[in-house]
This record gives sequence, C-alpha cells and structure tokens, in this order.
Amino acid sequence: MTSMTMIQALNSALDVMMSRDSKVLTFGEDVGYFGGVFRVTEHLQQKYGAKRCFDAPINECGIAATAIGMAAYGLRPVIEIQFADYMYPAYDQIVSEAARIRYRSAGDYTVPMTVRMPYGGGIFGGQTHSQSPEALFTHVAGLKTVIPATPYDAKGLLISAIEDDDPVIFLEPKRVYNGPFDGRRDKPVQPWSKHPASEVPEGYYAIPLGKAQTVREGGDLTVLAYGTMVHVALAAAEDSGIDAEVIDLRTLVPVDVEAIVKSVTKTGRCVIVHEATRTSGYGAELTALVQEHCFYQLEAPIERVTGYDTPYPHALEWEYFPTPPRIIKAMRRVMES
Amino acid sequence: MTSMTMIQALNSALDVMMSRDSKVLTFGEDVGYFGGVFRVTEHLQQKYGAKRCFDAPINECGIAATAIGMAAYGLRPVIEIQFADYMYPAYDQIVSEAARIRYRSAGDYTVPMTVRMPYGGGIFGGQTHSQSPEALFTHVAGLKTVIPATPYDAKGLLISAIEDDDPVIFLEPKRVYNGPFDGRRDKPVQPWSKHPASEVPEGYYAIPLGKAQTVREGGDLTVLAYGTMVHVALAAAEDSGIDAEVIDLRTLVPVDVEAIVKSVTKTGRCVIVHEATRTSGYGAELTALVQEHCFYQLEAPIERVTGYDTPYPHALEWEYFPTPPRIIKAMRRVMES
Amino acid sequence: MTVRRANAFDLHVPAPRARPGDKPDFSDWSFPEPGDTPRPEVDAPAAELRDFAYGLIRVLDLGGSAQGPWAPRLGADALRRAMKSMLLTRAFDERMHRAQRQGKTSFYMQCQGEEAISIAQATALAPDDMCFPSYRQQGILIARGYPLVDMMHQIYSNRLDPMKGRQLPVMYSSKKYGFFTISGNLATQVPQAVGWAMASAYSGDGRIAAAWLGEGSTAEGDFHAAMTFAGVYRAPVIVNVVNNQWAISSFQGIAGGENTTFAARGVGYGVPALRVDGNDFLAVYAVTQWAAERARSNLGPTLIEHFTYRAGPHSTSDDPARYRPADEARAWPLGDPIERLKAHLVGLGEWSEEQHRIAQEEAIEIVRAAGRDAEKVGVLGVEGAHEIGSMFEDVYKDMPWHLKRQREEAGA
Amino acid sequence: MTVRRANAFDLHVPAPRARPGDKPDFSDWSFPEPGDTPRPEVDAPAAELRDFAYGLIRVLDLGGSAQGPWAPRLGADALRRAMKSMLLTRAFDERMHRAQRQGKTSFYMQCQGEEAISIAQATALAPDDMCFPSYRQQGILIARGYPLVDMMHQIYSNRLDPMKGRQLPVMYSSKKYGFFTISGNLATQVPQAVGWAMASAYSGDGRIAAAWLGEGSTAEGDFHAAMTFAGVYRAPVIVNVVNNQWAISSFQGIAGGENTTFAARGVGYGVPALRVDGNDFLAVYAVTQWAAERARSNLGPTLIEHFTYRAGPHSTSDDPARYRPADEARAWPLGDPIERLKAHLVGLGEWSEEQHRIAQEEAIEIVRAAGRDAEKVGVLGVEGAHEIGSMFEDVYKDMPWHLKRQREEAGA
Ligand SMILES: Cc1ncc(C[n+]2csc(CCOP(=O)(O)OP(=O)(O)O)c2C)c(N)n1
Ligand SMILES: Cc1ncc(C[n+]2csc(CCOP(=O)(O)OP(=O)(O)O)c2C)c(N)n1
Ligand SMILES: [Mg+2]
Ligand SMILES: [Mg+2]
Repeated sequence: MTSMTMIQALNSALDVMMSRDSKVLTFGEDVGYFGGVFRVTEHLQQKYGAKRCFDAPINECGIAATAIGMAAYGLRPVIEIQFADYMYPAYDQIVSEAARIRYRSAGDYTVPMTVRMPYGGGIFGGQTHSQSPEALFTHVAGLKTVIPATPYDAKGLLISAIEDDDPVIFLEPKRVYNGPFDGRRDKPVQPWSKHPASEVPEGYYAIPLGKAQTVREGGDLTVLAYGTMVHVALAAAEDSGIDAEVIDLRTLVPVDVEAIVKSVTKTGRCVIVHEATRTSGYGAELTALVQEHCFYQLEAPIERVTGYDTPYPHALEWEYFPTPPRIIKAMRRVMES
Repeated sequence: MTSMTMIQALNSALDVMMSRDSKVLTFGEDVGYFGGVFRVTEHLQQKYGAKRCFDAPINECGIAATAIGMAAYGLRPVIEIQFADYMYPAYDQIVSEAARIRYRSAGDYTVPMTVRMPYGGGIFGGQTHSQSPEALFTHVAGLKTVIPATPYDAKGLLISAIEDDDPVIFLEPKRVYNGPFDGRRDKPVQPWSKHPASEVPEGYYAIPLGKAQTVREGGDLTVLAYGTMVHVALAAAEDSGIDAEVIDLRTLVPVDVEAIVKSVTKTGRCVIVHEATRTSGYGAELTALVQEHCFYQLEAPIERVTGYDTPYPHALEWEYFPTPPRIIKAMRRVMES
Repeated sequence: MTVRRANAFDLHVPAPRARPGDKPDFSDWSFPEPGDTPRPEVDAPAAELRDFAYGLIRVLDLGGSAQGPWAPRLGADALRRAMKSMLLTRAFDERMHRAQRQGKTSFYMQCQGEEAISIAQATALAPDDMCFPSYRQQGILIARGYPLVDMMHQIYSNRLDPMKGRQLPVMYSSKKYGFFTISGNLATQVPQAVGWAMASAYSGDGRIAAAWLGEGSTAEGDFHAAMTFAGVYRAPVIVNVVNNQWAISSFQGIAGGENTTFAARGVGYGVPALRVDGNDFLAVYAVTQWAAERARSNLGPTLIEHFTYRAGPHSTSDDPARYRPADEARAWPLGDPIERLKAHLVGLGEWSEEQHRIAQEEAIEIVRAAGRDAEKVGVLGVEGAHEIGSMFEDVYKDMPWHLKRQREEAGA
Repeated sequence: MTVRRANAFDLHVPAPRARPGDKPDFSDWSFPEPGDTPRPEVDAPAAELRDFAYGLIRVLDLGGSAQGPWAPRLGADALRRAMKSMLLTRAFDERMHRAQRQGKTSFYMQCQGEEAISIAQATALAPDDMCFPSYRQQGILIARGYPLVDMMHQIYSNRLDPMKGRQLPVMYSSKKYGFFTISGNLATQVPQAVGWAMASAYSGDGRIAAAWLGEGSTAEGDFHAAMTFAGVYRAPVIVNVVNNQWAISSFQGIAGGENTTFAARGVGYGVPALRVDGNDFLAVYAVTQWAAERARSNLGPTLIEHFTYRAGPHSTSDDPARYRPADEARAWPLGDPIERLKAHLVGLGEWSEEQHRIAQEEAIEIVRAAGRDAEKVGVLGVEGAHEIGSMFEDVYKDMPWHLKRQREEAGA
C-alpha cells in the first residue's frame, strides 16, 4: 500500500496492466514522451517503449477509430481523450462503431477498448475544459460508463475496464485528480494522502464494474452521486445535519439499481447530484429509475442538483458548480416535503 | 387548403420561406437536382437555382459547419442530414459550436440555422437508418428540438424553426412521411389525405415552438408522445378502452411543461412513449419533470414505453418498435397500480 | 492593398456533364495508353511517385491485350478462376436485386461494373489479409469462397443469418474470411483498417489490411483520419477509393473531383497514390500487388484510386434515370470489366465464347441453387425466424440487469 | 502472389530531432534562397502551382534586404505601423503571461515568434474581411486597432469583458472588427470560415474570409471538411496553417510532417497552396495579398503554410522544457520576425536602433496603461463582477421557462 493521488493511481493501473499483458497499449494527444497533459501516462513510454505508449495526431475520430481497429485485431487499447469536451469528433466512432460491433456482427468481432477522459469543472477551464458528457454515453446501448471518485476506485475500476471485453467509457473527475475537493472553496485544500481511499495497493486488483458503494450510511435521505460530486455530497451531508446516506454509483451503465433501491426503500427520499446540464442529464434517468422502483416508498419528490442548462461559464464557475449549500437546500426541501 | 403528405408539407414550408426571404437557402447530400432521397427538397433547385438548393459533399461535419458560417454571415441556412443516424459526424459542430456561439460571444454572433433530419424506425432500415437521437440534442443547452407528427404541424413548425434566431434541430418522423402509421401493422395503410391534419394552407403560417397539443382528451391517464408515436399512442388509447389523454409535445426543448402538468394534475397517471433506447432517453427527462411537478397528484409510477436498450434490429424491427399492445400493457399497469 | 471588387463573386456549384435527357458524351476525355505508365520500385520515395496520382495505370487495351511493365504474371487458371468469380458476382447481384423487387427482402446493393476491383484485389491479397470493405465489395467474399448461401441468409435476415437478422442486407461480416463487419456509416471502416494494420505491425505477424470506400465517401472526416494516421505511423494498409463517378445522385464533382483526382488526396499526405483503370482486371491486380508488397516490406500505406463507373442504381431504393442519362453506363469509355477480361482470355486462347456462355449459365445455376436453399430457410419477415430474446444478446458480452428486464418485458 | 514476410513489420512512431538534454541542430536543413521563388499569376491553374507547396517563399534575407518577385510594394509608414503592432503584441503577451502567473487570471496564450503572421496578414487583408482565428492570432485584433483594454477585460473576465466572463481568457470575439468568436475546440472555425465565404459569394458583397489553425490541428476532420467544401464551391477563403513545429508537446511529425509539407495538403484537394517563411513579414504579406486577390477575383481558395517556430510555451499550463530543448527557439534558422523586419527597416534607412528602443518602450507603456485601466475594473475572481443572472442570458435569444426557473433557483 502506498498513498497515491488519483493521477498516480491511474498511472499505476496502466503500468500494472501493461506489464501483465502485452496486448495493452495506450495512446492519445501528448500521451507519449510528455506523459499526458495531466501526467496520467507519465514514464510509460520510457518504461514500455514508444510503440506501447505514444502521441497521436490531434484527431479524436482517428484515435477512437484506430483503437477500434486494434481491438478488433485482438489488442486492448486504452486511449486518452485529452478533455471530455473534445470527445465529440470521436463520438460517431464510439457510438456507431465501438458500441455496436459486437451486436451487428453477432459476436464475430468485439471491441475491448477503454476510452479515458478527464471531465468536469471547478478548474476555471471555461466551457471547453469543464464538461460532463456522461449522459451522451449512458444513452448508447453497448457502452459501459464508469466514473471513479477516489484513487483506490480509480485504479481498481480502470483495471476492470481494461479487462472488460466491451468498450468502456472511463470518465475521470479531473477536479479531484490531485486532491479530494469537496466544494468548500473556503476550506484549505486537502491532499489525497489525508484520505483513506488514497491507500492503494501497488499491484493488481480489480473493482467489479456495475457495483455502487455506500460512502455514508444514513436513514433519512439518499443522495446519489458520482465523481467529484461524491465528495461534495459528503460535505453537504456533513454540513446539513441530515442523516443522509450517500451512494457513490461508480458505474453509470450498468447501474447498480439494487443498491439504489435498497437505500431509497429505506429512506423514502432522494436527491441526485451531478455537474452536467440538467435537462436530459443522467439525473433524469436516475429519477426515472427511482420512481419506477420505489414509487410507493417515496415520501417526497426526487430532486436534482445539477449544472444549469447553460454552457459552463468561466467567471461564474462557482455559481454553476453544485456546491454543498445548493445540495443542502435541496436536501432540506426534500426533507420538508 | 390542399391535402398534403408530410413530405409535401415540408417541401411547401421550404418553398414558402425561400420565396419570402432570399437569406433562406438549403443544402445537403442529394438535396439539389435529385430533391433529396425522401424528396423533401424536390423542385426547389429547379425553382430557386443551384445556388439556393444544392448537393453537398458527404461530410456532415462540413454541412453543419458551413451552415454555421453562413448563419454567422446573416443567412438562414436549412440543412438536411440524410438520416438522423448520420448526424454524429456533425455533432461537434452542432453541440460545441452552433449551440454555444450566441452564449460564448455574448450575442455578438448568432446561428439562425435549421437542421432537418429524418429519424425513427419502422421502415426496415436496420440500425443505421432507424435511430431516434433526440435525447442527444435535448441535453445540449442552446439547441431547440422540434418533432412534428402531422403535415399541418410539420409545415408550421418548420417555418417557425427557420424564422427562429437560434439553431433548431428539426427531427422528421420518416415513418409517417407518406401516411399516418399508427403501429397497427395488420390494418390497411391510410393515406394522409384521410387525416384532418393533412389539410395544409398553401401559403405562410407558423406554429409557435414550445407549445404542445392535446390530440385526445381524457380523464384517466396522460400519454406523452411525439412524432410517429403520437399516432401509435392514439391507436393504443382507442384500443385500450381507457379514457386516456394524449399529448403531442411537438417541441422537446423548450418543452411545454404547463400542458404536461395540467394534464397529469387532472389524470394522476402518466405513460411516456418514445422509440429511442430507454436509458437516458428523453422519457427519463419527462419522467423527472412530471414527478418534480406532480408528485402529489401521481397515483401510480410513471411508465416508459420505449425502444429497448439495443441497436435497432432489422429482422425483429416490429418487436423493437413500441406498438399499441405494448403501450396498452403499460397503460393497464399504470391504471391498476 | 488589394482592390475590392464587389459583386465579382459567384458561388460555384459543380454540375455533371449530362443529366436525364442529355446525350452522354465522353469523347473529350483522354487517358494514358495501356502500357505507357512505368512501374516504379516499391521502395521509391513518395515524392517521386506523385505523378502516378494524376495518370491512369492501364494494362489491357480495349482489344484485350496486356501491355507494358504493369502486366502481371498471372496464369490462365488464376484468370479463369477470377472470371468465374466475376460472373458469379454479377449473377448473384442480379438475383438478389430481383429478390428485393419480389419483396423477399428490404434492400439490396449491386456492384455492377465494379466487379474487377474486389475480385482482382482479393486475388492479389493473401487470403488472411484483412479487408475493411464498404457495401460494394461482395466480390471479395465471393472470390474468397465464402458460401453464397450464407450471404443470402444474411440478405434474407433468416434463421441462419450469421448476423442473426440484426443488420441491413449486404452488411456482411466474417472474421474467418478476413472480412470486417460492414457499417452503414460511410468511411468509418477506413481508419479502423489503419488501426488494425497498426496492430498487425505492432504484433509483427505479417498480415496487412485493406479498406475500400467510394469517391463520395472520401469527403468524410474519417478518410482524413485514416490518411493522417496511416501516414504518421506508416501502417501496412492499402486504402482503395472506388471512384465510380456517382454517390447516389451526386456526381464525383460534388466530392471534389472537378479540381483534381481522388488519388491526389494521397499526395496531400505524402502517401504514395496510384490511379488505375478500375475496369481493367490486370491493372487492378498489378497495382494491388505493388501496394501489398510495399506494405509487407514495412514501407507503409498506399492509396489506390480505382477509376470506374457504377453501372447499376445506387441501391434498390433509387432510380438513377432520375438524375443521369439512362445510357451513360453504356457510353463509359473504359468498357465493362467482364467483357475486357474475356477478350483478354480469348486472345490468349485460354477461353472462348462458348466457355463464357457455359460459365455464365453455371454461375446463374449456382446462384439459383443457393437461392433455393436460402429461401427454403426463409426470407425476410418470416415470423419466429429469430426468437425475440436474441434481440437482447450481444449488446454486451454478458447481459446486464436492465437488458434482462427488458427481455422479460418483451415476453422472451 | 506476394511473399509473406512475417515479423518484417514495425510500428513507426515519429520522434523529434531533439529532446531536453539534446543540442538543437538545424544545420542540415536547407531552404530556397530569398527571391528565388517565382511569383505566378493569380489565375494560374492549381495544377501549375503544385511546386509552391514544397518550396518556401522568402523575401527578406537574413541581412534584412528584400529580394525577388514576391517583394511587396509597402511604404515605410505601413511597415513602421506593422512594426509597432508587432512590438505591441509582444509586449501585450509578456504582460498578460505575467498577469496569469500573478494569479490575475486563469490562463494565457502567447504568440511569441509568430507575430509576423497575423500582423502581415491583417495588413494585407481589407479591414472588413472576416477572420476566423485560432487562439494565437491576437495580432489581428491589435493590428486592426481593437482596444487593448477590451482584450484585457476579456482576459480578466471582469465586469467590462465583452464576453461577459463566459469564455476562457484569449477567446476573443468582435463582429465589429471582423474577428470571429474563438472556439476552444480546435479547427472547428475553418469550415465555418468556408461557409461564411460561401455566404459572401452567394451574397456578392466582395468580402473574403480567412481562417487560421495550427499544424497540429490540420489532423482534425474539420480541416478536411473545410478543404473539401472550399474546393468544391470555390469559396473565397484563405486557409492559413501556422506550422510552428509544436502542438503542445507533440512535434509536427505527429501531425504528418515527416512525410510531406502541410502546404501539400492543399495539393491533395487541387487547391493552390503556398509555403512561406512565417518569420518573414514581407513574404507573409505578399503571399496573403496574392491569395486575397485570387479569392476576390472569384478564383477560389488558397492554402498558406506559414513555416515558423513557437518560441514560447504552448500556454501558461505547460513548461516546454519538459519536452524540447530549452534553447531550440534561439537555434531556429529563420530568426525572429521582429528582428528581421527591424533589420529591413534599418537597412532602408527608415528605422534605427534608437527608434526601435523607443517604440519598444512605448509599446510596454501602452500595455501598462491599458493594464492599469483593466485591473482597476477588476481581475478574475472579483465577486459580483457579473451578476448571477447573466449566466442564464444568451443561451437563447429569449429565455425559456426552464432557464428562468433555474435562474430563480440560483437566487438571481
Ligand atoms: C455518414 C453517412 N452519411 C450519409 C450516408 C448515406 N449514403 C449512403 S451511400 C451514400 C453515397 C456514397 O457514395 P460513394 O462513397 O461514392 O460510394 P458508392 O455508393 O458510389 O459505392 C450516401 C450519401 C451514410 N450511409 N453514411
Ligand atoms: C478538438 C480538440 N482536441 C484537443 C484539444 C487540446 N489542445 C489544445 S491546443 C492543442 C495543440 C494544438 O496545436 P497546433 O494546432 O499546432 O496549434 P498551436 O498551439 O501550435 O498554435 C491541443 C491538442 C482541443 N483544444 N480541441
Ligand atoms: Mg461512388
Ligand atoms: Mg503548432
């Protein structure tokens, strides 16, 4: 066990998998010599050679497409899209191709590829370095969508994603790459080393996809969150004085519906938190699932605390970001309903 | 008034707008001399010249991007994406550019463009000629999303879309282009001429965006639908014997929440129907909206009748398509809850 | 500062030479003579090969003799085998086009006039080289001996369809035959082929990849991605642009053919590009062999433009007489690929009118027999051909809970 | 059939000439001499212009004299104006880079070493020609006289930011100055510029469009879309590829620069392409004028590759010493654009060391004054610079109900 940041944990996952399996290779913009703009692939080129960790042309379509071809050949490529905001040129290849090749060929060809992308705001990145496009993937049959919240989960989930025989969208909450930011801007920044989930084994371990984790037990209200928002939700729960249960979904598709239903059945109340724009965000699907499964247990309307339906603004970033006070307000409303 | 098919009504809308406003022009793959693979732009090149109605290279990104440039210049381009399934290469230009240019330039530049695309299944088109990608647009701030269900609405809404000063995604239910298919495959096909909403004025008229229409009044249950599914939902209501109210949303964003709330407040029960895959489909957003606004009026869980979370299959198309019996089953469950 | 000339402008919209009602006339076109184009070494630097992108490699003259340095050494047996594959392909297309007209399936696409391309290329490639085709390379499967009846099962989406009825007709897939699952989205397969070739280079197994796309599809961004990646990583891949003059109703000028050749696209990336008479079996074979040898020698990618003509409709969904002269195909100056190979074989004394007639009849009979077998299994729309539950399989390797639930909902 | 050579393969991954620790060495590079490249007529057919894509148009020799047929006729006043714009741009960059380091804003991007390009081009274009820049053409705004203080307001996202604090620093927009709203997504502006040019041609108003993108960004599909549409419709547009050798940490070989020039991309589409020394103010001016005249004469698009070197970091977010030799910029064989124009002006007797020093100081002072004004209004992070409600404006022309509701929720 070593204390790792999320960056280090992701780097370690790649390192472990590249050393175990020569079919694993990784590429993307600035991923090679430089080690990635967020340094997730640092030292991998030096260790495994330029043929296993290399720079790609600035063409996300080509990055995804060549990875699909490699996966169809039998390799397990892991690609990095430099920012999730830049995945759109790759969207057709991911949605129309990677997601459907197993189905349309009736299993003749498969695409065991992993698409890593840093997502989310809170870094003053403006509208093209802050987006949370998870719902654009959860709508697509054939894709799995994974979002870790801690270094420990990041490594274990990335290893599972690489080992998975289907394409996995692996969204990395860049706001917590280097420390567990909880949305309290006034408090001093905590390093990961102070957080128990930064204790990460150096070797191989896997966390199964499709399993949520209850990160705070509580009886009065369920908060569903993922990525950065898990930390913010925990802070909100703490500050609110409400006995809230916080569930870190970890995998969005297939989602751990059992964990959700179990919790909401117990609490009867639910708040959903995400950073993406509200309309047709993944929170809508969670709302639909909860009300389909727990209608008779629900004592109040489910509330969504989300990014607003605007592009991610630069100057007003902290007004846009779902902070603990915004979540607490929603929790109160739900408790008082 | 003439009786028109939906194709003719759309063609008439383009004709009316091109004759009123020289800033309106239209292009896309096979749109010029040939008049479009579905013939929506028939005769327009002959009438207005090749400079106002022309073929485009097979590059949906370029079609959208050049339209954005034209719109920024001050024209009102109407582009056709041959099938909605082929919009993905244009997605970045639509989502990252068209949708955000007004916002990011603080109103300095605007993009009054209309993106027409035939969508939906029921024509044995297989997985790349049958998709319903509306939720991929409704999630994007800055876009309006419109789906007509009848010739009358198609013309009036398309005119409003062209006149709108923001980018409008205009999805055309190709299954009802030539006749009001209601999902009963065993009944003889009806031509539009037998349908009252095929009576279309030849000249200019506009139907405001953002307004739903109640197409069947009822007291027991609300069915929310759009496009082809409006006709299927009506057939289901008829066959079910349930006193269902059917609402044709017509615009998905901004949605007519008042009409929805009014109806569900009255009926206390709601079924949502769409053809797109279920998870993170637009039905999830509608579910969330209904439960947020009508929680205390709801007497049963909201149900979604949708395409399954698989690619659109070829041979099993009719098992995939949400038919009246599937809707009726859901209506019964909701009534009996 | 340059002078502003207001209203000097004009938006240029390309138009084809002839529309319905016009007489097709190619009399002002000229081509290099067969045999006139030199054959460079496969390791010639790309910069020395630029001119090939603007010429036209031809071997067979219109009388059927093979000319010049590109004339391949191919035995008569191989040529007769190829001829039979071409005849089989044409017979297959005719029958399946008709089957669609008879309501036995929803859709069909012929490759009439373009048979030489896939069949010469399948002949030049190794059987386990990997093909990433568009929807008009059925000839590859046929030349490689894939069972016709399985193609028909696919077209009929019947119980024995290897794709389980999931795909539109003609969207074949066969890993065993080195044929990648066809996509309905144009050009997506081209950068995938490059990735496959990169993986092959990475793994050092000696197989190369080849991709096909229409001239209209070169406009797609995926083509640019493919050329960029192929050039940068020197992937062992052949990118084939089949310039059959039409993309549904749009003539090749709408894809940029007015300004230069499609082979020239390769020049733009510094990738060697050859332009070849696509109706000339021997020339197509020869350039493919050259490109394959380049790739196998670790010298990287080649672009080939096959200059040909789409003699049939785009698909069963369109009527070309609405947008081009009905007799344009007959006027095509470079003839019909089957007739031209036939003239060659006859000229060699290795074939005769009679043998040709018999081969044609045999092809029709083979197709008819396969058709009977396939139709016995079923055509599109037979209830119960696929059990509903199969719709939920293969979305993922293991079915997740929500698909299981939906399968139940569907009554499966 | 070609012989299979298993394991002959290798995946080629391009690598730059030098990495940190290596000595930068360009001694084996050679370029055409200044004045050696002929100047063709603007209506020369594209096929006759291909060689220009592989050469390098140069006017200024390294001693500062103007040579050959491309030497433009530009008066000393215009040259001095341009020099002042270049100095202003450099001073502006220096100050804003520092401002970011001081925490006054989140991000900044310099154009150090590339000043000649935007400023020569702004000088050659008409003031109302429409520019679709990337993030490194601040020189255009400065040359066109856009107020520096407004650029700073934008960078500080303060109360007077014309973009209302919505955009990342340097993502300017000004319709009035013919400067399109900059996007964070690379290359998207290029096909938009083509569409704008098509609209201009359609409307016949005589204005042309110009777009800029980095050599790394040419890999994006949007560039291919732009070139395809520009060629097909002969749009009056100039596409400028600024080849500054680096794309963040990736050298130009990763974008395809090992195999051919970036100007060659134009050849691939049959679009005339010129390659120019981007550090040579006069050469950039001359080729831009040539391309603009072509466009204005309804002859269609031109691609220009500006061969230059990114002397600074990619942005404030990176440290180039981690991926290239720290002294590579100084070793750049084509010098610094400001120094080279200075030598020219001094050689003409129209400028002196003393004048230069004063102009530099003036530039710094102008920037300092603007900086003071801008900082008085506020730097990034000042509470209340923008009222929360403004976040919900301009998503649509009219605010729909759901945004009104969200605005309320936000307490605005
Ligand atoms: C991304 C995408 N856009 C549009 C289409 C519709 N479409 C199918 S075939 C075709 C024409 C293709 O022409 P070309 O590439 O020349 O190939 P050919 O049919 O001539 O073999 C078009 C536009 C599609 N299948 N995919
Ligand atoms: C679509 C997209 N992909 C990736 C990025 C991240 N990115 C920003 S700048 C840059 C490098 C661009 O290099 P180049 O085009 O050469 O321009 P330069 O910075 O050298 O001027 C990258 C990869 C982006 N902004 N947009
Ligand atoms: Mg074609
Ligand atoms: Mg660069």
